[in-house]
Amino acid sequence: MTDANAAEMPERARIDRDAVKPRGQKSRRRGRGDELQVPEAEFRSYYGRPIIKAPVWKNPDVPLYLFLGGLAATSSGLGALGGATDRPTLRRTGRLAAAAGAAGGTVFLVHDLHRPKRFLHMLRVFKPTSPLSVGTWILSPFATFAAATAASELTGLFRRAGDASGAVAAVIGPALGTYTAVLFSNTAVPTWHEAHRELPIVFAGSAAAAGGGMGLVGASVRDNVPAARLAVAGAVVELAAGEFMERKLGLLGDVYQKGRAHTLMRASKACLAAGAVGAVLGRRHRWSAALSGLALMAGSALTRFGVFDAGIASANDPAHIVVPQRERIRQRQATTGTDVAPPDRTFA
Amino acid sequence: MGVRTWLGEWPMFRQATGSDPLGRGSAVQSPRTQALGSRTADADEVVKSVCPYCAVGCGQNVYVRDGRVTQIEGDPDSPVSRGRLCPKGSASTSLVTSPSRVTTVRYRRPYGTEWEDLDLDTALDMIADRVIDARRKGWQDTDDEGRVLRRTLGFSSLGGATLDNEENYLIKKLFMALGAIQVENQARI
Amino acid sequence: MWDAFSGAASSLSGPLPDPTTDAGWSGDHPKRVGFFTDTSVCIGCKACEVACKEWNLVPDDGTDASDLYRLTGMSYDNTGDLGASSWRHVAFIEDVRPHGSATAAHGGPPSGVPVDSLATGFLPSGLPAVTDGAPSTPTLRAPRDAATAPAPGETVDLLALLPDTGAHGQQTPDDERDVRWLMSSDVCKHCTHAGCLDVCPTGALFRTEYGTVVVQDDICNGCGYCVPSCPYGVIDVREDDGGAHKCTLCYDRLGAGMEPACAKACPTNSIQFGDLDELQAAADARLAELHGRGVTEARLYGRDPDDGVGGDGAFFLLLDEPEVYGMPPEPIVTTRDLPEMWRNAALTAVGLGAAVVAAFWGGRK
Amino acid sequence: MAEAHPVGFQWVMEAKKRGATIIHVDPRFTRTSAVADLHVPFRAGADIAFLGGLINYVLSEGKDFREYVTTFTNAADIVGEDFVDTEDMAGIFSGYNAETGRYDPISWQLEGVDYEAPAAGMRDHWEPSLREQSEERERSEKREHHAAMASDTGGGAGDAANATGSPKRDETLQHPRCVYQVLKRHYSRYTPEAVSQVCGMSVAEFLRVAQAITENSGRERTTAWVYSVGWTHHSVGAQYIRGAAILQTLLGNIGRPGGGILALRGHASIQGSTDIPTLYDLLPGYIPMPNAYLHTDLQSFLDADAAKTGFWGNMDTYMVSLLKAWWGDAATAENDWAFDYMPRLTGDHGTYGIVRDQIDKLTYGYFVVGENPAIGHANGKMQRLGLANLEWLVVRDMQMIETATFWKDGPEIETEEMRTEDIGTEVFFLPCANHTEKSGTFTNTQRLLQWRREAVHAPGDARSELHFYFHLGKKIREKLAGSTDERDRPLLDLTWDYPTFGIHEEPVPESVLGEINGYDADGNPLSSYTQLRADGSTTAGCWIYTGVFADGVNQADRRKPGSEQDWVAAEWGWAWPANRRTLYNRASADAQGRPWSERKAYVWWDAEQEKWTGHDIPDFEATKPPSYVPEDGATRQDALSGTDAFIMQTDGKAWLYAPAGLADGPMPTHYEPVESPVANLLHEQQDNPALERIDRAWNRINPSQSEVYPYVFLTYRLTEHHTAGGMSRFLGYLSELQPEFFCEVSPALAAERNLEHLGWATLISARTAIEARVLVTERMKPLRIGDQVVHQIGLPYHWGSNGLSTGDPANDLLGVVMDPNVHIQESKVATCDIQPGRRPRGPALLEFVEAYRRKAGVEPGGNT
Repeated sequence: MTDANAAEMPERARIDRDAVKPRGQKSRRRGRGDELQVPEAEFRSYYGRPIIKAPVWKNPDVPLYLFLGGLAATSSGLGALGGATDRPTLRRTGRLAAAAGAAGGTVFLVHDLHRPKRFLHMLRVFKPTSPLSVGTWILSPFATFAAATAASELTGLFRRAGDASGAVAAVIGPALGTYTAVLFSNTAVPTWHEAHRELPIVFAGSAAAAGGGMGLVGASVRDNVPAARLAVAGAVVELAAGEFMERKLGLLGDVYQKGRAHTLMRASKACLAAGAVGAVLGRRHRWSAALSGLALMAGSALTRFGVFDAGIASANDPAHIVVPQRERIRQRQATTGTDVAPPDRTFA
Repeated sequence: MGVRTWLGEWPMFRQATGSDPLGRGSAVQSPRTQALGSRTADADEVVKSVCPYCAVGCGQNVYVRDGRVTQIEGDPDSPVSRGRLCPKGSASTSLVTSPSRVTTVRYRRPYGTEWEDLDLDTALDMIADRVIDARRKGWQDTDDEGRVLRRTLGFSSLGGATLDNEENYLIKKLFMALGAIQVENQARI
Repeated sequence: MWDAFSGAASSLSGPLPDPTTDAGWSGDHPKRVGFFTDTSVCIGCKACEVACKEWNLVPDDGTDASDLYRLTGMSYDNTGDLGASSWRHVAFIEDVRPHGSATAAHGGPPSGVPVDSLATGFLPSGLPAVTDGAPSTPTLRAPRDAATAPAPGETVDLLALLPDTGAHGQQTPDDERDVRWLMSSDVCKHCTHAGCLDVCPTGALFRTEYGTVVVQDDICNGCGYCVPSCPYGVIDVREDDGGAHKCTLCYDRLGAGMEPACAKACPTNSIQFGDLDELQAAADARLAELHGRGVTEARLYGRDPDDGVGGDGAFFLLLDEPEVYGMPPEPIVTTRDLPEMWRNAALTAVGLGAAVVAAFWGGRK
Repeated sequence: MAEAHPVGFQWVMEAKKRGATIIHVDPRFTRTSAVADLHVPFRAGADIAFLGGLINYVLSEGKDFREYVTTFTNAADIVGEDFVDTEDMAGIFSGYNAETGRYDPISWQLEGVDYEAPAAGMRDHWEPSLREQSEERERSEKREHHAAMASDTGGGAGDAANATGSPKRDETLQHPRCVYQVLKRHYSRYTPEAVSQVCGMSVAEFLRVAQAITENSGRERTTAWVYSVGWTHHSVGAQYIRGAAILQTLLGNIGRPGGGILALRGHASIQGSTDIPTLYDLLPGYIPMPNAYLHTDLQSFLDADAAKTGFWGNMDTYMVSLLKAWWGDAATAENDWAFDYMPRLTGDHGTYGIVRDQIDKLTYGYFVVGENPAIGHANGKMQRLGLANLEWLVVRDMQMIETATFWKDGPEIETEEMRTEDIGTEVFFLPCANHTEKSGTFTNTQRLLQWRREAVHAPGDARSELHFYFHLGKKIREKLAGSTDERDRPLLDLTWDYPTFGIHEEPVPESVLGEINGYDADGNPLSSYTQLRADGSTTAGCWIYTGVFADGVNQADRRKPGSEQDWVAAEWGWAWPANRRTLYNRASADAQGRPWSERKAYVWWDAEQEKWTGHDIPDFEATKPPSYVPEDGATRQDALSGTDAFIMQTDGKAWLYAPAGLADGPMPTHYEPVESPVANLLHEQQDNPALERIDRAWNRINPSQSEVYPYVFLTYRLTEHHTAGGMSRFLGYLSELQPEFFCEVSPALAAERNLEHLGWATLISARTAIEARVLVTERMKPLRIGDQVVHQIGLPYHWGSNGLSTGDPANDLLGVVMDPNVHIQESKVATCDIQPGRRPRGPALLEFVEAYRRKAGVEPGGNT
């Protein structure tokens, strides 16, 4: 017997549907049209309820933080190198975007806290086991240097110092762009955790697309080549890595095939593809470049929202926990030749 | 607070200098946590009691601080219960400190639509008058055949299974003296 | 600090004999304590839930007021799961099996009485032989007219539904199935490798000198990272105060030499508290005893120090698969893969930096 | 037991751990079933068929503990020739009067026994003057009084009190009319197949139980039976217990460790409120209330109700000591120890009779103390109608319970049967102190008195009952002071001068317990009821509690930790009588006083010291040797031999056959519940021919085997709540655990009635209709009864309109029919219909219920 076998246990199957209180949904009971993601494989569960707790991270705070962090990460590099290669509009755009992204990201990060007044408690410790702690120690100096650089850029004061701090921010930037992948994968959320090899690449691509996209929006046609290159490369990487991730996830990838995550990811892919094509074809025109940049940024942001939503859905699906773990047990037993399957499983 | 003290209490400093580099335990313990103690440790008194719910008669320890019950839990000494309590017994603290508990006299006059306040002594006096009146109205000296009854059917009482033996005793004694035979409790329900 | 991180792989996963010392407590710290919850003697009374709330002043559960006093329909479980305001959760599983598959723990025959002899072996003298207790097939009365049958839902006009004669009795008893009612009091596992603790960016979550994992409410800033990092779905953030909350194994009571409130209240000693090594020995003995009695479905969960979380400080004797109780069958602490994640992220960061640089390759076009 | 007494259940789990077999026989699969070795589902109300089947199994297989049976029971007694069994009378015993609906038990008597005065339950026959009374009402009242004597709430004095002479015996148990053979014949039709048909369990399940209990009874092993109101809430309830008593006596499981028939009582001191009875028919210590017809003076009272032999032979000392405790110096030998101060009974004044009188405005005032009848009692409408027709009502509670607010928000307000403005009842709600705010004793379910100490002061106007009744009494006495009216003498002469303490002048509870314990002439606390005298030199407010203040020490406050004592734990609290933990424990030793086995040694005769000794305090005269044979004409306990272990009985024997004391037959017989979906398959007589009814418009009864009310329902408690909810529905931590009223139905019934899990269902009886959430569960099983399928519906009864967790009261669905012995209602089984959806609101509900009644052919209902 399995709980998924509705024919055998009609009333329990009904409980499965009704009793779940998935996070992120207002209504207490799921409607008929919003069935649990019960996979093909049979599995048992406790009334179909989630086994792990879905993140309590706020939406849109956290996806936006991820997006802004990515944006800032690559923008800082574009700003620094734009300055070094005499691309003033790219420099300016990059520096301001890095600072704004870092500042905005920090605001969202603090707002996401359920006790925001205690943000500074983050600075009590440095814990390498905690991506959020590490991230805090990445974001804090980055934001500081990026802000200083932007201040210099805006005021025109302390240019040399501004350049130096911009360079430091640019060096830190990539870490800011990829650590967020660890933030997600270092959880028990199956769809996130099992993507821990691909997710940094997806997020790096997304960061590149966002930063590059921003560059396309802000920089002049004269200055926007690196931005376009970065954006297109980012979009391609993001699309490819994302596709690879979804496939490799197998059963766990089903959250990208349905529901809101599916919609978001489809929109993201469309934006990225359109933006990339636009950037290649329309870079030379200010408006088309800007539009392409916006599309790329939107694509990047939508990826973050999509991945976020996929994680929520994955956490709420007990099959995501039970089926892979059962499979792991089965495989281990197959290899070790031991059968410790409890005798009651056969007829239970 | 001196800088050294401040620094010494900064967990990150303790991480770096102490035995807990990953900041998992001793380094990150807060002063408040360090000072944490049991709520019952500072009780003025631990009073021996018995659970008021079912008839198993589980032993309870009632912890009192400043004249208030701060915790009730099982009495491990009790050979009946060995310190254990069921969910109801475990909710005893809530029972005795319930915010919805009524602690003043409420009065509803005949045909009234709302509760009114009433002084306890006045209430007792009014009830005494009503008892005397109902006793008189329901009095029977003899039955039709002249057999002695010396009783009243004017009023009755229900309850006792949740009360103390001493309380039941006073109820029964008083009602018998009043000639009121209609005394009943949950034991017949 | 990095050395400890990268060098001591055992402090992220795998067996770890003394997580307390690993967390920086000096060698003379108390022995690691925990819970052994023997669900084979659990009667589902929920004293643990109430005793826990009374002691820890945990509020009534429920995410909003309308939720508080509603049935869930999950047997007698109206708590649902562990959470910020439910640090103990008693699961109720109504399990139905084909008749005859029962074992001793499942309402089977009293020990020493073979089922076969009960069914056919004994007959009081002078009685005709009986081989089956089932009486003759019930007489079915006229079935109810389907057209007049009420539809499910909140019908108010019940006058129209006055029963026709013989409206009942059409359903036959189902003698072919046995019922088993499993109950289990779930709690925070106080993992050897605690995901919640390791991901906490503030140090609010920490390992105590007793080897338990506790949230310091004065530190927690409600970042919520611990919530999805728990492979068991234990810890959660409470909406009203924004803090993360879970079982403390009554940290405040331990210091005073008291056992945790739930274990103390538990009427049948299903929840046992003590030094972890002693509990493990007791659990092994109990398992052997049950297996000896033919309760072959008994198994320990969270007992094995080689498991994905390095063994639990609170472990269980279960009578079915863990997932039936709402627990993951084989959880692995997420931080086991953290070194690889950091490597991947670092490499990707380098790649990202390189990509930014490469974007400027070739100068102006 | 795991459901309603979880902490007590730890001892069952301990026993299981040591290898005991746990069997749970219950219509529902409960938390107890979940950990039992065997759950036997069966039909509510079929218990006597089941118990009778076990008795038949024991007797037909010769599995009884023969030496125990011949030593300690009346198995060898010869039943008189006049007795006709149900076997030969279509399910009715001899002596039944169809016109009056009651039994004349004279034909049930044993051969060779002369009766010089009537025993309880037989007075109708023996009182010529009473027999001449022909008015129906009076006869009925008398019968009710006699029946009350046999109450399981009472059951002490008066049970066949006055048999003299020895019955003829056949120690070989072969005489066709000896009790053993009579019993065997009576139960011969209770075959495993019959049990299976009536109860709905399989033959295999039944035999499994039969085998388990017989294999686990005897010298080396014992079996215990545990019951609660699942056995008492029936129209044949007293006979259920009798059935278990017969079985346990046959198996030698009474008076022995690990044996017994254990009543699990449901309230902290419900045992105490029976011992010191707030019950109309008893005086403290199970002394019957004086009856106007029988008791003109103390002597006639003792003649009628005190036994000549056995310990009830000392009832004169108990009674005089009680009268001295109450009226002190005003009770003198000259005035018959103030016996005439006592009011007299003439009939049933049980709670349902009282409520009937309230509705008829025959009684005016009502104190409701720590009870919530509007929710907790059967037929809630009847209860609330009673409340609404009072002049005044005093409710003492901690929370605003439904009984106090019926005039405002009761169900009858919603249906517009009553209007608040029309209800004349004056209501006083007085807050009361809780268990931590007063000192006193509870008596638990094992007769153990435990003293609680006051921890804090009660808040606001909250006071203890001790305070309230003491000061109410004082006030009334003040108001009547100087009265010359004879009727006020008992009140003014009453000993009512307890010392007080504190600003609220709280009576000192120890002083009350001291009075209950009793004093000698010098004012020293007595140590044993054997010290009581009938000459006025001693006092005792409740003779069975004498000894609780032995040596001037509050024995109930003893708290020597269990870990520092043996398993009997005799130094924790104090158990009545005389701190004995197991009653009739003389039976734990054989005729010679040797333990039946080493394993089961409990109390035994120490030949060297020439006294009884053991783990417990022997429930026997300490120095009476096993060889003691009474002289002819001996009285009181001296008339009992050294093997007469059942010392409260006139013959010292455990009764397999009860020649007196019960209003509905000498042996338990299976009758269907009044509301049953099936015909009685064992006897022609459908239901208890002697049961009691209240035939009123507000108490309509569903016809038996009605197609309109086709389903059985039963009411019960959940672990998470307490009775009518006053102590649980108002607490968040408990309410959230069982937040809504629900009904439990099987998947088959759900399919039959289109009930949806978690949806609403409406349940309908001839009384009313209520709504509940539906829990569809495999734990409820349809049963085959004969050729029918019977569906059972489970209804926890905790809910009402007040508190945090609310719902319709399940008890509103019940009608009231009563057991004739104890006037307890049949609330553990009744019939109803169930339909999906919510019930009609307002006056439509009344129409709806009336339409059902019409369809079922029930007389119209109403409020009068």
